[in-house]
Amino acid sequence: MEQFTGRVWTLGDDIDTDIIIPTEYLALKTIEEMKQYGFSPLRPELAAQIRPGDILVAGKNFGCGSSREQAPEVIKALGIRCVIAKSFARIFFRNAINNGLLLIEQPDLYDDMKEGDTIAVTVNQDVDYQGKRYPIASLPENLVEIINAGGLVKAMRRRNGIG
Amino acid sequence: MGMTIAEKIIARAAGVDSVRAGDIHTVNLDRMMSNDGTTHLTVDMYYNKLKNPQIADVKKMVFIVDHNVPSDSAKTAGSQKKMRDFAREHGIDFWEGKGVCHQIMMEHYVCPGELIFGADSHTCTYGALGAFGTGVGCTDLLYGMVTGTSWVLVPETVRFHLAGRLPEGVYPRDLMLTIIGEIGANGVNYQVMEFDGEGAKTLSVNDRMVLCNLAVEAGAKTAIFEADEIALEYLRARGRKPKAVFHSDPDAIYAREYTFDLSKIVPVAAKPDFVDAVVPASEVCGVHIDEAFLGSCNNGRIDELRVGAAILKGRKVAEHVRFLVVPASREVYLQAMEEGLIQIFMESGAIVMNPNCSVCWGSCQGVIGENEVLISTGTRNFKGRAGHPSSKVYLGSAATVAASAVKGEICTADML
Amino acid sequence: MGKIFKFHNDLDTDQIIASQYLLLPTIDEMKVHTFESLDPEFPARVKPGDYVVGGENFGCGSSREQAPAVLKALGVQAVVAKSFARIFYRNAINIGLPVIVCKELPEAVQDGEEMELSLTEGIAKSGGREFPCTKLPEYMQQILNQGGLIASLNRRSDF
Amino acid sequence: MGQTIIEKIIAHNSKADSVKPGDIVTVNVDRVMLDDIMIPFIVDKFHEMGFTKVWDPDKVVLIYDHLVPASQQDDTRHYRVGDAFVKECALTHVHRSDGICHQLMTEAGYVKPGDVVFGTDSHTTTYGCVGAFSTGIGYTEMAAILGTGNLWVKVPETIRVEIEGTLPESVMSKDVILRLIGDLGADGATYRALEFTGTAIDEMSVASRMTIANMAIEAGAKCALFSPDEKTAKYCQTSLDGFQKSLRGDEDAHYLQVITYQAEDFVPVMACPSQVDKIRKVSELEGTVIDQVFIGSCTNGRLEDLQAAAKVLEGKTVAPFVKLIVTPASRKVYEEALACGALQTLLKAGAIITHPGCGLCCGRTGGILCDGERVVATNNRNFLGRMGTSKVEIYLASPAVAAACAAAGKITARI
Repeated sequence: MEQFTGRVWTLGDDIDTDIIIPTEYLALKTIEEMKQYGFSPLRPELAAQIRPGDILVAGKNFGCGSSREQAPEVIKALGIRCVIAKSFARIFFRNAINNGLLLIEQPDLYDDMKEGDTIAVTVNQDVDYQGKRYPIASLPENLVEIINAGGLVKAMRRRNGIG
Repeated sequence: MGMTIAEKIIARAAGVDSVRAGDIHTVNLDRMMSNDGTTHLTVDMYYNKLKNPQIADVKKMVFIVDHNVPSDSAKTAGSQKKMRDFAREHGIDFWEGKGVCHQIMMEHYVCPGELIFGADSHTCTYGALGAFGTGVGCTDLLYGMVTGTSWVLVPETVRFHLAGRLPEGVYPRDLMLTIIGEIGANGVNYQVMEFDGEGAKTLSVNDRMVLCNLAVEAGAKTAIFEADEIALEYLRARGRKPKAVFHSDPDAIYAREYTFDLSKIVPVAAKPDFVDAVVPASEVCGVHIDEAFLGSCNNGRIDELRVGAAILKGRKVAEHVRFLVVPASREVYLQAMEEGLIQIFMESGAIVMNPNCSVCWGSCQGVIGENEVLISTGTRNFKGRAGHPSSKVYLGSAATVAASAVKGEICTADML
Repeated sequence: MGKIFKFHNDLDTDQIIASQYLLLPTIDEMKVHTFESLDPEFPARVKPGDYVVGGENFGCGSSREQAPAVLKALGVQAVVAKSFARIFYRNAINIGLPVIVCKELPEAVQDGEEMELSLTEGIAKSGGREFPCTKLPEYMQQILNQGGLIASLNRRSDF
Repeated sequence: MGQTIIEKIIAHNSKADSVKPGDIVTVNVDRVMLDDIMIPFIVDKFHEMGFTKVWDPDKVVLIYDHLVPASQQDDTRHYRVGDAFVKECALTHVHRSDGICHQLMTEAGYVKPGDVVFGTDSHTTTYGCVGAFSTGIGYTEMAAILGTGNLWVKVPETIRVEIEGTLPESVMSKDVILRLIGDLGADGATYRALEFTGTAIDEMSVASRMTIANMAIEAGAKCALFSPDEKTAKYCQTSLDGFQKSLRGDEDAHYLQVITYQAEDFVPVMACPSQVDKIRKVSELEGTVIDQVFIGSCTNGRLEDLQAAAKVLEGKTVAPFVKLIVTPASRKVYEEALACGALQTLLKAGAIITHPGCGLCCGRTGGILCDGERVVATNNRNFLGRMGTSKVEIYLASPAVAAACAAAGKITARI
């Protein structure tokens, strides 16, 4: 079972896609140019503080709002290992999976979580926070297939007989 | 010793009997206009740089938001808010989104004989009504606002004698571009262009605005027509009275004189990147365009919209072309709606925008991208003026611009 | 002594500072975009005391006072040109940026060379040569001497 | 066992007798909508996936709307990328300056009742107004559809919303959907389909239904569905076939939840900063000073919206120092509003009327605000920073309320 640990940044309920990456920056040419503006309406300093391997923990309805796939891409480009939230908005969820960004639904962790602390994640099993274990569910099979392929682009490349 | 119209206006404003070119005088300003291009800086200086902030006469002040409207960023909005709050606090006439500043000034304020400072170079437009309007920076504007006065170096006057009448399909814009092409981008630097002759009598106030507006592109301090019956009628229709109607004396001194025969003018275009790079429009036909612009303080009035609509009627804008139509003011926009012109533009596939400066000043709405080409009725075609530094701007008449929008490349109206 | 940054004839205000930056809140935020279309490195390379040299009709175009203001904010000592466009000239003096008409110097010097300028003598020196400059009318010289129009206004007792 | 509308559409599309919530089904896509913000990313992914042609060019619609007119030089790059893709894949349905994508998809006849449609914009839920299953997806999935013509979906559970009676005169369908979002919460319908019925819904124009379907996403819904009726048929310029006529929720269908409203109970409401589900009665906010009003967007930029605003502003003027920005949803809406005089009325009142497009709603131009400013807007989102800095306060309202606020210079329920 895949395991990893990471430092946690906490965000609240209803973190919308305009917060994750404002429309103003959507027409920048690359995700690399965009990522510095990640979360800027809410926490302008956050993007610069995030280090590869860090984990986001949030409340309910993470990623609500627009269908902009730049949102999960920016989070991934910032080096976030996974996002754990009470619940995710639908389009964001699909987009994240398609880009190979791991999302985990967990109803209780957020309420107990303190920013800056470290957690240990065992995929499809649980999250360990200061010795307390928070169970997490397995992903549906069709999504596992996409993730195992390394995201939708790679799955399509395989379908088309390349890469 | 005789004086020109410009000299008489300055003498009146200076409270002296006569002035001569080269004199420096302190003058009372009749009115001052400031737009969102610089007013935020003026306001900052007012609060932070003045020992005794005060306004000599708020009734002389007009603030107009026209350059970036509606706002394109929080910083723009912040600068405009500063201006709006200042106007509200001090009781200054404030216009926002109602049109390009010079058009609003002409529709609502300018009177013959006035000396007007505007924090915009195209303030020279007001000469169409026999006023002395000239562009200044925000420091001059602030000084004027605080003291009600300013200093002027009396400019020499250059006389442009207009003969004959423009042929069908040739417009005042072709005439003025031709003049600038001939005398050069600094051909009348520090000087006043005075237009007279029987050709001048064939021109409406709208036409005169087209000429005066572009005077700064030849370096002029201002341009001026005598306030004749045509000008006074324009004024009467708007319920205003002249401050003073001046005529140039027969023995007034002119630095130079030119004569232009209007009947000889042909459709012209200014090539990138200078307003004086003027050639017959036929020479640039065939140049591929990405965008066409009909509007601006130079060419966004009902006359030009009529010319454009007549060409667009029953035709479609070329698929790859963005054709921006931007009425110069709300009054123009409403009239164009009532005359059915806007409907024609919309049916043709044009982009009809709210009255503003649009792509003429290269920020906000309608800017062009890398290597793109624009044909424009705007005021300038400087390098990168309309957007990306690698983009190109050609200037032409409303007819040439509208025809080019249809064809997808530069062409004159007779080629459709 | 300062370094020369040389520009062409008919240099317009859009090149000095482009429209899209004019509504930024302060001159300091604008100045990093000075000459962006012609020489994007200019704001980083120019040092206080350097000179901008132009040809004919320097500063033609709009009345944007941001144009001389960004040059001054970057520490440009003076602008020397064969001739100036009217509004730029007036704006520069109003904010206390010396603008010097000198017919010969712009032809005789190259970009990157050193020069120095004596405002009181009306003489520019570069490469061992001296170039006479046109003196300002006294009225304008006074404004300049007082540090610009606002400074002169603040010295007046009636305002 | 009866079926809900969404179950009927997915079953019909996948040629199954029936489907049930939770089933994962691959659907054949009837139409896709690509917008200008996303097009460079779609094209990149499409090529990266190794596709060389679009499965069916006739089923692809490309619309430039967020970036029209261009407010930044680089915006034009999106046109160039889009135009090149049009050429490469021989696309024929392209709109470069005709208005907002969601308005055009139904207005220009690209979506019919019962269709399955995906778009690269979250408000793709709008087409449920004509009984189509439509929802927003990301650009990677869009690229995959362009290559394959299909997509997997999980059949959602359905929440049924019944509204009986007649809405008060001061209430528009915007007030209905805002109230519903407030009651459900911003994630109250996540992964679910919303289905609307009742006499008040029957009475609504297609345009009013669009407002509701458009904002379903703000409660997290996957889609929102209205049964096609004669109004729908007329709007879509079609006659309904047997399948389309069958698109009503069956009596014995399984609903996760049924929410019932009495139409007479609705009042004008607003969504307060900065959550769409923070709903208050307008009367409770009376007197709050505002700086700007925006009437437009795919939510509320249609003819009936402009007419409602014009009716309120007839003979009045916008309050001093307040800006009213009106952005019609499409070229056709603009032309109709011009023909009926609504535009002139708004212009005379002092409105700034822009070219049709997304305008301020997408937060790139069209009236961006700054710290400390407050705006009443008819669009769909009031998120933090959506229209400028995070210190801008956005109140969402109906066009009638928005117009009244513009005239008063403050929030008012007195329409």
